Parts: sequence; structure tokens; C-alpha cells
Amino acid sequence: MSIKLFELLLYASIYTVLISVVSILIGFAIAIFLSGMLLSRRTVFVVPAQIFISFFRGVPLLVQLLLIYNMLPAIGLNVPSIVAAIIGLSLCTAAYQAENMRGGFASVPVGLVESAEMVGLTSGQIFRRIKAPIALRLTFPALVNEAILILKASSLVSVVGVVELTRMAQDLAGSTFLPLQIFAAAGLIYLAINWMVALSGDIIERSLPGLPR
Amino acid sequence: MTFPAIAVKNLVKKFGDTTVLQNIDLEIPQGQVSCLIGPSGSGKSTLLRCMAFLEEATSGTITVNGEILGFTENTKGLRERVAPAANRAIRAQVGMVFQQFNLWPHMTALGNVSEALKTVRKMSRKDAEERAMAQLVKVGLEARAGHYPSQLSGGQQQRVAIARALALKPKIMLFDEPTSSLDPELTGEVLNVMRDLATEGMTMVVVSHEIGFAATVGQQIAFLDHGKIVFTGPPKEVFRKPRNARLEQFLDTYLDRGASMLL
Amino acid sequence: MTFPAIAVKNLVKKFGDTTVLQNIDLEIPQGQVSCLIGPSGSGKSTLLRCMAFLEEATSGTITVNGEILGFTENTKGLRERVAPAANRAIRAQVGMVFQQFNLWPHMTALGNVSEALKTVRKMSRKDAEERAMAQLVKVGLEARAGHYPSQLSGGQQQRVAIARALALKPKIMLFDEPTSSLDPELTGEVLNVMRDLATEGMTMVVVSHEIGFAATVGQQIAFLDHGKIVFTGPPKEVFRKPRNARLEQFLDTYLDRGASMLL
Amino acid sequence: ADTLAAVKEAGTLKVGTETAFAPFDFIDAGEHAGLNVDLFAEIGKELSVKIEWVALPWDGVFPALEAGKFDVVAGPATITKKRMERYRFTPPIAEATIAILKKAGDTTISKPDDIAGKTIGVGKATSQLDQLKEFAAMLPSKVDVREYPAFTESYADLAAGRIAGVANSLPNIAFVAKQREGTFEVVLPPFGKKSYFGFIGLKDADHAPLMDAIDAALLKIKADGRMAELQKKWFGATFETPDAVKDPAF
Amino acid sequence: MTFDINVILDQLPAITRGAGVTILIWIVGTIAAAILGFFVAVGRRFGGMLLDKALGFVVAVLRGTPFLIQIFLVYYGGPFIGLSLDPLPAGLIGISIYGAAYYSEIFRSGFMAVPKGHIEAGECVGLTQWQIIRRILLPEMTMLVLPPSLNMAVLLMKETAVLSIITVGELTATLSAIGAQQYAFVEALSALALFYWVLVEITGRLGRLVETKYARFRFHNA
Ligand SMILES: Nc1ncnc2c1ncn2[C@@H]1O[C@H](COP(=O)(O)OP(=O)(O)OP(=O)(O)O)[C@@H](O)[C@H]1O
Ligand SMILES: Nc1ncnc2c1ncn2[C@@H]1O[C@H](COP(=O)(O)OP(=O)(O)OP(=O)(O)O)[C@@H](O)[C@H]1O
Ligand SMILES: [Mg+2]
Ligand SMILES: [Mg+2]
Repeated sequence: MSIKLFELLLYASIYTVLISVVSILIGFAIAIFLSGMLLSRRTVFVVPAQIFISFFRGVPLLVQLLLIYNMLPAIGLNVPSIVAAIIGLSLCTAAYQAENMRGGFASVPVGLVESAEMVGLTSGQIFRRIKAPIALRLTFPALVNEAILILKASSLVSVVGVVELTRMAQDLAGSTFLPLQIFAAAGLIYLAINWMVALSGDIIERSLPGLPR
Repeated sequence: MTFPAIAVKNLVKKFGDTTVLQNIDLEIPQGQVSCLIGPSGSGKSTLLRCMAFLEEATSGTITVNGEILGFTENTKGLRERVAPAANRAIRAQVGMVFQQFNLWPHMTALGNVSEALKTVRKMSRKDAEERAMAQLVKVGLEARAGHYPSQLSGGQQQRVAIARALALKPKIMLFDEPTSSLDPELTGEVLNVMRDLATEGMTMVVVSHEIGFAATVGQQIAFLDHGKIVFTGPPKEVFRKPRNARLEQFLDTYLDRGASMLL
Repeated sequence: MTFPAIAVKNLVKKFGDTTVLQNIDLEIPQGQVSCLIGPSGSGKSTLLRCMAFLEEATSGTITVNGEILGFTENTKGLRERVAPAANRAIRAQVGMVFQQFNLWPHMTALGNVSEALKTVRKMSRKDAEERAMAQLVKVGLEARAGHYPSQLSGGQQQRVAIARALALKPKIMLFDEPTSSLDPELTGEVLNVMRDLATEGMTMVVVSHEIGFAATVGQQIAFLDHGKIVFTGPPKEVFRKPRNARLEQFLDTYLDRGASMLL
Repeated sequence: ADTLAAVKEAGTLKVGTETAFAPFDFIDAGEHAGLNVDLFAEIGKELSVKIEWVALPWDGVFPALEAGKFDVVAGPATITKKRMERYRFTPPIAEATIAILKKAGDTTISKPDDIAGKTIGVGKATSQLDQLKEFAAMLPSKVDVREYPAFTESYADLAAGRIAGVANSLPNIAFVAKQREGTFEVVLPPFGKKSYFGFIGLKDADHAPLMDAIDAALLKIKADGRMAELQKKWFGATFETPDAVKDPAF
Repeated sequence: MTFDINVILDQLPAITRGAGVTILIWIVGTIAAAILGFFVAVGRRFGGMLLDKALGFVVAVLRGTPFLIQIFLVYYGGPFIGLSLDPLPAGLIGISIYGAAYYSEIFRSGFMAVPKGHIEAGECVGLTQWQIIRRILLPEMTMLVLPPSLNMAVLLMKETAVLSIITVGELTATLSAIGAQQYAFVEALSALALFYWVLVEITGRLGRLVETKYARFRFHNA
């Protein structure tokens, strides 16, 4: 396998990383919102959030992507491939992250909230300054895990026309007929990316202040 | 006219069907240390949490320096909710220290103490940290200001928790078993800080198993059993000639062991 | 020839680079109650855990009724591991009760007590439960046999833990601060059970902050500080005329507060 | 609306395709290349529009075509009865008749009939599968047909030795054999009934003028010899193709 | 847009067979993955540092690369090193090993969540290491590992779709073949979405049911 082919794979992996990172971040923002809805205990918020989560966890990502890419034009939104890919991945990871976060918020010891109430913080301040940082700290390992899963799942976005790592590998396998070498190389690139994600996750986690006990 | 620091009137607290506090009447005098003692499950914590408005009483009223906390009862005997902002203002006079410290793990000692000064009192970061530092000095922790709770010993954590409550300059401090999750030696650190506060004339309500502390520092002692106050009085009365059978039995557990120490 | 129940010889325990126990020599006499006291971090728990072989000593030996636990030192001074089965047999003579109870949350009180009888002693379910029940009766918990740990009070949990250790009929019982996570009143329950055991002549080693208990029930008291035994002797000697400065200072913390109880 | 008018106005014809179908459409050293690219360049000239390519995996191509993400699909696909029920095909651009690809140096297969009793790989749900099955039914002993999600995997399994050959359209396997000389060889001649590759478009009235225009362009390209020239460039040979397939063999 | 439900109805027997294969691989694979993962976790926890490091590396590789690439390399590359498996066994083994990597992590965190004292209490009454694992660790962490385990089962269900690449005739392969043959992609994808959604929902419901049943095994401390 030539250097040229490996370069092509590396180049395609930029899309893999880019799409994954952007989706994780957008998904994170949506997930905070969703977990807030879930924890609100008000049916009008809880039920829509539950349906959202059920749909995006239950329906295969491939189908979700096709729906977004091909159905949005029907309502007048003709989104380019890369945008469709990011929307699809973001919504999907948001559903998973929301579940994690709900668990995180539920595990914030009630005493920490009470001590904040005692010094007069309003409920908004308590959410921003106390609950959210602690919940995020608690769910951080799950977040790193999710990032790796999304990096791998991003191979599916080729279905809406983004040539990321896996698609490039398939394309190259289809013209050189050297699938084993090319797939092995792609696997190594995935491994390197995910290894870096896991490593930085570890480093960040260790630098975060301690967990509530 | 001077009010009692806290006045509890005819307080009832139910959790579902079980009545945890029954018709409590209690006055916490200004500038004194009042201790709540009693067996486990007698309702001490619940009463203290009602005073801090962490629990809503089922009926009855609590006034803090003459102002009604949480609910008023109108002329028809119906309960009306006091506006949250008004409640926060009244509660600002009350500081609470928990058994489990409840420090925020993602902030340093200084961060814990200065947080409310910044967000609630809207002080500048610099002013807030200055005042917080002064509090940490007071509890003897200036050297630990930059440490996170997980890097502090239990006694140090509890002292940060006290500093956090004191930073807001409350008129009244509530303590719920502030030393019972501490080792006996660490307990000393915290009791010393509390003793200092008492000498300064801070109004304090202390739920405590430290009968020794109650006896030496407490000026009023209330004994709860099964959600009722069965006895109130100065320590001498309580410890010297308890007239209540239940109280006598309760104290026996301690005295037994206390006596044996001096063998 | 009679052996001491436990003999600790020249024991050293290091965690990484820090030496936690330094050249400990200690004999636990048969049928007596020995108490380990000392400030926090002095190594009491570590010493007790070495006796239960929950920690491997770095060097030195521990014998239980004359049999060597864990490691022997051969003539060349090298350590040789004793076979696991032999170890288990020796350890079967030792029961341990933890500060945190450590009951298995997925088993009832009866399940906790009968587990080892079934799986280790290979008793039939019926026999095991009968014997377990007898132990629960002994600690006064026959009515709670079917409860899960989460449904029991702390004192009850600790009594189940004692019953669990007793069910195997150990010759020696080790207690690591068995009452320090309990409320003072619940403490009474557990101390009563221990007092009964002492009267029956059970050999016991108790790490305790309950100086009162140590003074009344303990027949031998060892004081640890910084990983060394600085004092051993009968309680009277320890409490009456402590000749060691560190010990004196340590006891002061307690006596201060103990004295104030009698005001 | 009339898509031809829309395409003309925009000045671009959007073409959907899959880029793992050498030599029609593939990524050659990072560049999109193949017969389709050259042929659509000519079609673009005829219609005086630019060509914009949209590359999708095959599964994604048809939902996107229906959603209007592009105007026509390159591919190409074998023209079959079933497919003609749902979509409209252009005039054929190449022959799709199948032949066998074997491992280089495998002497047990020298003519198509030799696959009797052997395991032969083929793409799942392809017309090549139907062609192979029909041919196999006429052989004296059974052919074990193994179906793959894509031909790439069947070539991989041929190299791995699990199967004795792959049945695919001659243009495709000729290209494979050329790329991996010494690994694979084509067994000639092709066999079975003749079939053809065509481009695909929608059947509805809106698309009729566009498809008519593309048809006309292709026929012109074929008539003036440009098609043959391109076939020679990519397949090393030219094909006799009818001007239209009205009644496919499969 | 054309949508012809008959395309699906006509092929119902084939689709049912595909769904059967998917469910079979999923259930057998998940159970095998959980069991294998449990032993990996036990090996890492009790097998000494060397085994822990070695298994840790394998787990990192398995978790760090897409299943598609793993299964492709093993199935099509295997014969070159003398490992020639049939599609179904290859798929089952692949799913089991891939899933085991994840399950081992779930069990590992489960082990860590059981207070050390509960294990020591077992040692003190003379339980052997294996008895402690079986009688204390496993049941005690059940409640804790249940939610992530079910999550993982759902993820594995979706990974079974990848097996079409090694010619396993599971549901995704069946439906995309129907789509390709008749060019009825929209119909095929709708059926696909519905099937997985329903299966995921059923799993979720089942999980919540089991969770409530096990809820009494609460940790009383820690
Ligand atoms: N949230 C609650 N829901 C139901 N019952 C409660 C709740 N909180 C407390 N109780 C019950 O109220 C009673 C009084 O509890 P409380 O915590 O006030 O006792 P306490 O005197 O502080 O005991 P301790 O010395 O053990 O802290 C107990 O029987 C307890 O079980
Ligand atoms: N696993 C460990 N690794 C490293 N250091 C340890 C470990 N366990 C205990 N230590 C250290 O050993 C010393 C003795 O600890 P030990 O728990 O025996 O003290 P102790 O006398 O029981 O104290 P306490 O009264 O607080 O229970 C302490 O300084 C402690 O930090
Ligand atoms: Mg309480
Ligand atoms: Mg200890």
C-alpha cells in the first residue's frame, strides 16, 4: 500500500474528527436541555423529551441520517451533506448524553444543594454554579466514552455523501482491490484517534477537582 | 421591643402520615448557645431543618428575629406562602452547618467561602475573596485556602463549612451534629471554633451528641423524644437532677461511660 | 504448652515507601480483652488488619494460637508463603468486625450470618440457618432475621456483623472501632453484646475510641503512636498515671470532655 | 415543474453516484474518475450545462434521487424488468453480461462450464446473481452460489480462497484483473443472456424532458463514435449495444 | 415519492428469516459477550498486573476501532493466517468478542463500586476468592451494572447490522437486498427503522422492569 493511499485516508479522517467533535459539542448542549426537561417532572416537558430520546436511540443512525438528508428538503430546507451529517450525529448523541446527564444530576448529593440554599443562592444560581459542574464532573467518563462511540459511528455519515475515513477506505478498496491493507490502515488511524481521545480524557479527568463523597 | 432570635410556635411536621414533630414550642434566646439533645430519630434534625426552612412545617409558625419564615397563617387559619425573595432575606440571617459538611467539591476552600459573597451579595471578586480569607483566618485555615475539599481532613472541611456560613455574617448559626462524622481528635478543632463563636456572643443552636460540649458551652438545653420537647432548661438542671424518666435513662448511657473514664 | 492467642513479632508494615508499623511486638493473652488506642493515623487499623491477614506484613511474623499466619521466615531469613488452605484454616479461628459493618446488602440478616456456614462449612441450608438463627438470638435480633441491611438501624447492622463473625465459632474476635459509625445510643446496644462476649471469656482485640469501654472492659491496653507501640499495660496504669507525654496529651482530649460531663 | 428547464437555468446537472464501482466510477489516487465521469462530461457539453457530482453509498442514492438531491443517477445499473417498473433507464452504455473472475493460475477453471460443483461469489440482489443462477441451472452439477453485500467483499474472499470464482459483469472484472495482475484472472468468454448497463432517472412527467434530452445526447455521443472511444479507454474494448432496451432478459 | 407497502409484505417470509437471524445473533452474542466480559473483568481484577495490562491493551484496541473494520479484517484476512470461519460463527464470535470488551469495562466499574470492606468481610469468614466473586461481587453489583449492560445490549443490536459485510443474512442485509433488487429503498429503510425501534423499546421496558425488581438490593452505605 502506497504512501499516497495512506495520505488519502488521513485526509479523510479529518472529516471523521471534525464531524464527531462538532456533533459531540452540539449534542452536549442539546443534552443539557433535554436532561433539564426530563428532570422537570412536568409531563409537558418530560414526555416530549422521552419520545425524542426513544426515537434517536431506537432508530438506526443510518435511517436517521437518510431521513434528515432526504426529508428536510420536503419542508424547504435543502441542507448540504456535511450539515445533515452533523445534525444527525448531534441529535443521536444528544439522546444518549441526555440519559447520562440525567443520572449525573440525580447523583448530585442533596446536601450540596441544601448548603447552597442556606447561603441564599437562587435556584438558577444553584443549577449553574453547583449542580451543573458537579453533574458534569460525575458524567465526564461517560462523556469520553460517548465521544469514542460517536467517532466510530461517524462512519455512517457517508450515507449522506460525506467521505470520511471508512468511506474513503471503501472507495480505495473498490479501486485498488487491496481491502485488507486499506482496512487495516484505517483501523490503525481510528485506534490512534481514539487513543488520543481516551488519553486526553484521562488527563482532564485527573486535573478536575475531587468528586463528592 | 426585642424578639427571641428564633421562636417556634405550635410547630407540627409530618412526613406523609407519620408525625415527626408534635406541637413544638421553643424560644431560642438572643446571643446564647442552645443545644438540642435526644435519642436518634427523635426529630432534632427535622426541627433544625425547619428553622433553616429546608423543610416546610406542616403547621405552626417560625419567626426569626420577629419575622415570619415561610408561611403565615391568616385570620381564617389558612396558610399563605411568603414571597421567596422575602424568605431569602429572612434566611440570610441564619447560617447552617451540616453534619456531612456539604462542601462543594469543585471549588477550593476559598471558593466555597466566597461563592455566596459573589453571587448573592454581588461583591466584587476581590472584596469577596478578601472577606472569605478573613473568615478562613478566623477558623485557622489561611494556609489551606487553595485546597479542594478532597484535600482537607474532616476537621478542616468542617471548619471551612463554618467559615462559609459565617462569611455572610448571619445573626444565628445552626449546627446539626457538626462533629459526629469526625474523629475524636479532629472533633477538638471544630469544638474550639464553636467555643470561640459562643464567647463572641453568637446566637447558636446546636444539635449535638457531644454532651460534654452541651454541658460546658450550652446555656439552654432542650431534650426531644418522639417528636416532643420533654424538657428544657439550663445545663445544670438537666444534668444534675433530671426529673424526667426518659431523659434520665438517656443520660445514663453517657454518664456510665463518662464515669468510667475517670475510673 | 499454651500459646498467646496472637503473638506479633517484630512486625513491619510499609505502604510503598511509608512505614506505617515499625517493629511491633505484642502478645494478645488468651481469654482477655485487649484494647488498641491511639491517635488517628497511628496504625491501629493496619495492625488489626495484619492480625486478620487482610494486609500482608512487610516483615515479621504473626502467630495465631501458635500457628504462623501468612508467611514464615526460613533459616536464611527469606519469606515463604504458607499455602492458602492452611492460611484459611488458621484464619478460621479469627473473626473480624468492621467499623463500617460491611454487611452484604443483597442478603438478609439471616443470609449474612449463614452464608459462610453454607459455603465454607458446607452445612446444609437447614442446619446453617438454624445455627445462624441461634447467633441472631444471642445478639437479640431474632425478630429481624428476614430484614435486609438497608432495613436495619446502624446498631442492628453492627450486631448482625458480630453474629456473622461469631457463627463460625472463632477463638478470637477482632473489632475495628465497632461503634464509631453509630449514634451514642445505638453504641450502647453493641457495647452490651461485646461486654457479654467478654464475660464469656472470648479473646478479643478492640480498636476503640470508646475510652470508657476500654477502661471498664479492657484487661490490656496498648497505645500506638506513629506506628509504634509506646505503652502497654492494664487500664489502671494507663489512665491513672500515664508516664508517657504523648499518651497523656492524647488522653487529655477525652478527659477534658469526660470531666465536663459531670460538671 | 420541468426539470430540464430548471437544470438549464441553473446551468448545472446534478448527478448522484457511488464511487466504489470501478471502472465506471471510482477514486483513482484521490481523484474521482471512470467512464461515468468522461461520459457525463460529454453529456454536459451536449446540454451545455456543468456537471456536479454527488457521491453516496448505493443504499443512499435512490432515497436522495427521490428527495431531489440530484437529477439523475450514474451508477450505472443493469437494466432489468423489475427496476424498469420504478425507474427510467437511459440507452445502454455498456454490456453487463457476466463472466467469471478466478484466482491467477487456477487451472481447474478454463471455461465458464468449469464452475460446476464449485463455490462462486456474486453480489447480493444484483442482476448478475440472476444471470449466474440461470446459467448454473443448466450445468450438470450444482454451483454453490455465495452472495456478498458488495463485490469488493467477494473479491476479498476469492483472494482468501473461500470461493473459486466471482461472477460479475465483464467490464468490472476485466478492470479488477488488470489492477491486481498476478492475483486474479478473467475466464472468457462471457456467458448467459446479454444484458446492459444504463443510467437511471425518475419516471414522472417532471423529469421526462430531462431524461429525453439525456437520451438524445447519449445516442448522439454513441453515433459519432465518442462512446466507443471512451469504452476503449476504460475497458480496453468496445461493445455492441442497442439504442434502447425495451424488454430486458431478466 | 413512491411508497409501496406490498414490496415489504410480499417478502415477509424472507424478512422474518432475516429478523430471526438478527435476534439470534444479538441474543446469543450479547449473552456470550457478557459472560466473556465478566471473565475478562475477573482476570483483570484478580489475575495480577501482567494479565491486567495485556487484557487492557486488547480491550483498548477492540473499543478503539469500528466493528466493521474488525470483522472485515478477521473474516477476510483470517484465511491468510489459517483461520477460515463460516459467516455465522464468525459473526457470533466477532460480536461476542467485541461486546466482551465493553462488558468487561462495565463489570470492572461494577467491581470497583462494591465497597472493599464487603470483600474483606468475605475473606474474614473464609470464603475463597471464587466464592467471593460469585456470592458477593456478582449479585451485589447486579443493580449497578444493569442499566449500562442493557444500554450495551442495544448498541450490540445495532452492530449486528454490520455483519452483512461478511455475508450473514441478518435483517439489514435482507432488507437492503430487497431495496436494491426492486429499487424500493424507502420501503426497506422504513421497515428497518420500525423493527429496530420496536426491539429497542421492548429491551428498554424489560430493563426497567428488572431494575425495579432488583431495587431492594440497595447499598446501605457507600
Ligand atoms: N424525608 C423523610 N421522610 C420520612 N421520614 C423522615 C424523613 N426525614 C426524617 N424522617 C423521620 O423523622 C424522624 C425524625 O428524624 P430526624 O432526622 O429529625 O431525627 P434525629 O433526632 O435528627 O435523629 P439522629 O440523631 O439519628 O440524627 C425519624 O423517625 C425519621 O425516620
Ligand atoms: N492502603 C494504604 N496505602 C497507603 N497508606 C495507607 C494505607 N492504609 C493506611 N495507610 C496509612 O497508614 C497510616 C495508618 O493508618 P491506619 O488506618 O492504620 O490508622 P488508624 O490508627 O487506624 O487511624 P484511625 O483512627 O483514623 O482509623 C495512615 O497514615 C494511613 O494514611
Ligand atoms: Mg439528625
Ligand atoms: Mg482505623
